[in-house]
Amino acid sequence: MNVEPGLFHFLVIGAVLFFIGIYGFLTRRNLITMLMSVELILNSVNINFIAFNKYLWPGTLDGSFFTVFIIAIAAAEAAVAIAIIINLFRSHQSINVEVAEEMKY
Amino acid sequence: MNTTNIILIPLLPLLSFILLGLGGKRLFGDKAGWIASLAMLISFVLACGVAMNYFGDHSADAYVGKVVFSFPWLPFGNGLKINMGALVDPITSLMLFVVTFISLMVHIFSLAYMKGEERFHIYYAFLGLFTFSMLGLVISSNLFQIYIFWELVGVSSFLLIGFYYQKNAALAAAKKAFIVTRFADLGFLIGILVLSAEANTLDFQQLMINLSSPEYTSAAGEFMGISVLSWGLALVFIGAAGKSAMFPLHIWLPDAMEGPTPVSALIHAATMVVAGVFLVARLYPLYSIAEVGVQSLISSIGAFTAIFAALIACTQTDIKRVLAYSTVSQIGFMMFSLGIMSEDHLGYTASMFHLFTHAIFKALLFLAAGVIIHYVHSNEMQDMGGLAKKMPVTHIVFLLACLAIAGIPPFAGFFSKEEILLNAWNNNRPIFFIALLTSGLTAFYMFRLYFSIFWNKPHHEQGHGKKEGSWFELIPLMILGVGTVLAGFVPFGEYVSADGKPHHAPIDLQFSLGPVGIALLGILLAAWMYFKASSKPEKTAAGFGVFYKAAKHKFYIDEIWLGFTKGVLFNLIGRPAAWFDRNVIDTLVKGAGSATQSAAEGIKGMQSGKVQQYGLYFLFGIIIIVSVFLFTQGGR
Amino acid sequence: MNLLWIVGVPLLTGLAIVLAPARHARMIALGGAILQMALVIGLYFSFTHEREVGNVFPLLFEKQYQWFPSLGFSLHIGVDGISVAMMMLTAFVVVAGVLVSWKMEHMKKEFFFFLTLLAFGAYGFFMSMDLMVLFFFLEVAVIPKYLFISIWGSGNKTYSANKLALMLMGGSALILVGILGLYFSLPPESRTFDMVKLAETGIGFEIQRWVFPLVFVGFGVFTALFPFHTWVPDGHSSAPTAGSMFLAGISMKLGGYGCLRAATYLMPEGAHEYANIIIVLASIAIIYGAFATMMQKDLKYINAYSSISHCGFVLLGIGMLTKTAITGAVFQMVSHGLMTALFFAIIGMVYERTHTRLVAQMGGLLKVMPFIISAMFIAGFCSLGLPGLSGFVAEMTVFVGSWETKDVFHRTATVIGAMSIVVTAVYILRAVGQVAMGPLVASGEGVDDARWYERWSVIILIAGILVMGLAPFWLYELVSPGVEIIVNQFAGK
Amino acid sequence: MNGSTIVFYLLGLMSIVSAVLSVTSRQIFRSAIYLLFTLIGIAGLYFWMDYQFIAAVQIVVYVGGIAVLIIFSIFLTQQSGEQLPEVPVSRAVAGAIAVMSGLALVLVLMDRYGFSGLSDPGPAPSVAAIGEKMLDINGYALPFEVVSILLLAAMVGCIVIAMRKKSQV
Repeated sequence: MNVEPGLFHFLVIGAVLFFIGIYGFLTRRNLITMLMSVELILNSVNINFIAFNKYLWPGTLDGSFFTVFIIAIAAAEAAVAIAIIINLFRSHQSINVEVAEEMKY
Repeated sequence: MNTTNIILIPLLPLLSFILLGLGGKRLFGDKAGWIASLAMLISFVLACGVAMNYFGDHSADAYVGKVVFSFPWLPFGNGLKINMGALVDPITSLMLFVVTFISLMVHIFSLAYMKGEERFHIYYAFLGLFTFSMLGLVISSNLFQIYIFWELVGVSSFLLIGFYYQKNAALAAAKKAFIVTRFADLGFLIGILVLSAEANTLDFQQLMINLSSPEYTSAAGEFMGISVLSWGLALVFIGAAGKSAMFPLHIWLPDAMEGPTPVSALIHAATMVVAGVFLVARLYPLYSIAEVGVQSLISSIGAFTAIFAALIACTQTDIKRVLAYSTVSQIGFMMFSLGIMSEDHLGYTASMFHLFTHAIFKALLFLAAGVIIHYVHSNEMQDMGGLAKKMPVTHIVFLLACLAIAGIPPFAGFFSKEEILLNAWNNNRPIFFIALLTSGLTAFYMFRLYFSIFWNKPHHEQGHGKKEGSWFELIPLMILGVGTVLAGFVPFGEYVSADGKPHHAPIDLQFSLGPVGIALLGILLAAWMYFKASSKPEKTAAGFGVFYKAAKHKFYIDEIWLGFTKGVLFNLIGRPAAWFDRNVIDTLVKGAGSATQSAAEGIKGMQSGKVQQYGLYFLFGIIIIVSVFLFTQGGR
Repeated sequence: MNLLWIVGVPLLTGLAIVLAPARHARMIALGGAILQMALVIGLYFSFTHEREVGNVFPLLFEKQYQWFPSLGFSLHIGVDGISVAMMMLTAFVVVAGVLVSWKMEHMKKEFFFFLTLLAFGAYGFFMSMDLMVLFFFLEVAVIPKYLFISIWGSGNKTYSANKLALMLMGGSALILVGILGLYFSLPPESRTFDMVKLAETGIGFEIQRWVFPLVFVGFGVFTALFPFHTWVPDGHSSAPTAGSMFLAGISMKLGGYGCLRAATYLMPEGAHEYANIIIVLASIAIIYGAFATMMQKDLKYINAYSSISHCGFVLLGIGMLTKTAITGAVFQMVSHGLMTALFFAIIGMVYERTHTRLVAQMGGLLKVMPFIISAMFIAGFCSLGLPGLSGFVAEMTVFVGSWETKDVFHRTATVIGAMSIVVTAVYILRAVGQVAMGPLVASGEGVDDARWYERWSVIILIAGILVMGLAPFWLYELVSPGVEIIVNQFAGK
Repeated sequence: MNGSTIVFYLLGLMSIVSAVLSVTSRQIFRSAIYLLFTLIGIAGLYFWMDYQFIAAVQIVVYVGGIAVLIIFSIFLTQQSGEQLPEVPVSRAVAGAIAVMSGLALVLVLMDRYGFSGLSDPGPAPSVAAIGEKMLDINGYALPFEVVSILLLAAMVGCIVIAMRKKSQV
């Protein structure tokens, strides 16, 4: 295995971060920590985009743009999510997802 | 031969059944009995006409059976069909006369005897149904037709035994009678199936031609080493044995005495119970070519039943039961006589003759017993005694009938019994001796009955100046009494024989000495024991010890049957079947249901509504699907 | 005569019941039922008339309407003698059922509507000549039963309703799988649901081999094929009186008819292949049902278990594959339908008066309700095969037909079947005797006899039983050409 | 092994370790701080790749915006210092198994595919190029505007959602 950092290494980091995010998303019950896990997932995707852009299509800009857009959307998503979380906290005095189950049945 | 007359004979009682059954009380009120009796009278006259017409026709060398009328009632697809028809031959004519005659007597007798019953009209309706069925049975031209009417007489017997429906005993007796005969009918039915499949027809005449043809006998199949024909006949005989109360299927007849006494006279003495004998006689040509085993089955069962029932009759105290066992015993005589086949077919004539005479004197005995029971309001012998002076008419006719059944000349029973014994003497000595012994026993128990009722102790308890009975009761008794005296002189062999040719039955006075002697011995013994009240009967009974006790309890046959039905049918088969159904099969079904349910319970948790859990499943799902693709076709 | 009238009348009746005020529901239902009966009797006469003038075509009054051409099925209707016989049975039971329910108070509009819907399903079933349409009508006739039991039932009704619905639906599922499997196993150019065409072209043995058991068992569930019979006792005992009458009188016959028409007629070789299994199961059902009946204490259970036993004769007849036996099976369907409907009607009447169905708590009722109990005797005698009533004719035809095949296996089965007549006598007399005779029980004091509607209901059914029992030849003439067509399928192969 | 390589590994390790801590820590505040480190590490990786603009955006938006937003919302909804409930073992194990197998699968896939980019990629795009392309009518002008609208919508949405309703007062 090549120790010189290359595309493969970035992809590995991206994959690891992605699955760490998934793990957090699956195991946490707190909405804020879940949101943080989602941010991790998004970041891992960004790493992949940038790495592909750099190592496979160096002359183009598309990877960068996707990353920018993802970051923008992530920001929007985080804002909306936090608004929802705060609203939920107001009505349930908790941000545990399992507390909000009125629509389950 | 007038076809309409023959059809009318059974139809008139049927008409009376329908009329009385549907609108009896409202339409006719107390006149119901008269309507039925009128219908019966016309039937009787027609039957006499048919018999005279038939026997009066000497043009042919022999009496041949004629199917005077027949129409297909139920065709089966395979060429077999049930025809409803009328076959007239000597025994049909005989039976038509006997049934209509006895039935008429019973109808008239019941006018007084059953008067005031709440269900008077229903009683007559049922009598009509019975008479119709019995007449239909005797004129049947088709094996299945006989089965149909066979069942119908069974059901009318059920209805009449259970006439006093609020008595539990009547219900039990009615059920027992029906079920026991039904059990035997199973044999009959299977026998019919066997015979019909062999002969490819159900009509008697064709059946006999087909099954006795050389082509058939050479190609006949076997089952378990016995020819199929013999199987069929043996099975049919089971049916006959059930209806005619042969051992061990006799248990229903004594209980059937729960019915009104005239019914016992009609059904359980004179007509229905001899249907089995009639059936065997009807198929006599086949039985005579069947294997010897079948014949000896018939004769040995008949003979055993005769002596067995006679022994029980000696110990019973209920007069109707004594008469019932006596009936069983006498039918045993008819049966074994049919079973002892010989070249001259004397047994056939003798059996039919005995059937004829027995019907008359046994009906007389029952009707007389009915009068006595009404007089003393009890069935038990010890409540009677000294009635000779109070009931002169009954006394005389009863005596006549007892003499007849005991076989004392010149009364009816003598002639017929003599022929039976002669046939046995000629062809089967062991049975002859059994029959001889039975004759003695018959004389003994009948006179035991006679002396206990009419002499023994003086009658003083009640009913001074009470009437013996209404004329409606006494006139039939007298007519039957006359019949008892005269019936024996009918030259029976001239008319009824196995091959239709006149048959001259010899009366051998020397031979008669034995039977008559032993009968007289029985009478004397009975007189010695019962003419005066004494302790002799008890002492004798004690002398016989266990044997007496066994006979008194009818040799425990009822208990054995009860044990069989309760123990085997109910507890060993029925209960496990019901249990099995509710607990095994249903559990399987419910198990299928609850398995589904628990599977649903199990996977219900997956639909938790928790996104994270779904995410987990989603992830696993993706992983599995991708791996499947990857490792199955990912090699490319 | 247009057969659509016969399905149309119940449909219109149902519509009228829905639209009219509830207090008129029973009148409309009765009128509709009587009209149906008149139509069906008219059908019988025009059918025999056609036959008399020499129309030997197997199906009469045949009509074919496009329904779902893209899916390959069409409303193909027509009748042969068997259908006419079954439709007459339906007509009798429907009229009797409406009359028996005359005093129904709870949700009567819905009750009579579903009653009429059932009739619609049954008539449609008996005249369809297309497998899919047959299946459609079968389902129409099944679903109201669930509602009958769960709304108007008694006792453990939810359980019974679920059990009945699930088991019958299970049967239906098998049938549907069988039908579809059959359809798609055929070569594309000859794919059809039309039974007449299927019978003409024939179905390959390999297909028959696996489709036959599916279809037969599917219909067998309806007609209490052992061991799929356990819905019968629970369903019948929980259903309201008219529901039990329909269930036993008509639905169980749907199964028998289906076994005959959709299974045996279309797949003769399959039938040959599995005949012995059918015979074994039928013999078990006959004798085992009879013995199980003997131990029952509840009148409805007694009749339900005896239905298992009696329907065994239908299957035995079909399994024997001879013309006589199959004729007997059809006879038994008609006979059992009438008899068991009568029995259930009477049980309902007795229950209404004494408020018990336990045999042990009844006695001597003949004194207080002579009409009802006499009818009960007739039903009982019919059940135990008394000549002159329909049961005898049917059973004897089955026996004679079964005996035809000359080997030990078939004959043993026949003897086992015949043995049940004794057991039947035992349980019928025990039950009926106990109810009718003996000292009068306290609960029977002062009750009245049948009212006019009950009388007519009973009379109509008894009339059917008597006509069939006294003059079986006309039914034979009606049914036997139809049976012959089925049997010719075997002969042709 | 030169300095650049060491930096890369350090940055990667920092991102991964703090990411792991972030999803496992039971102190929600610490969790957020670890997330911050991960985001900074990722920004470092962008720098390492010469993508200064992206790295800058990462720091500005994520580190400066989202992380702060998250921390604020923690303050709003949680008494700080309160421990999160422990994750049940079964859930943790199930999650771990799923994640591990998923990761293994992805790694296997990547290994099979054998991603080998250019060993010497060209120079990273300049910020000017990005800006031109972004506003080029044939480039990303439309997505850019769409994203703007999305952001606006999100902003309005946030206000509406988070606003106290009168009835709730």
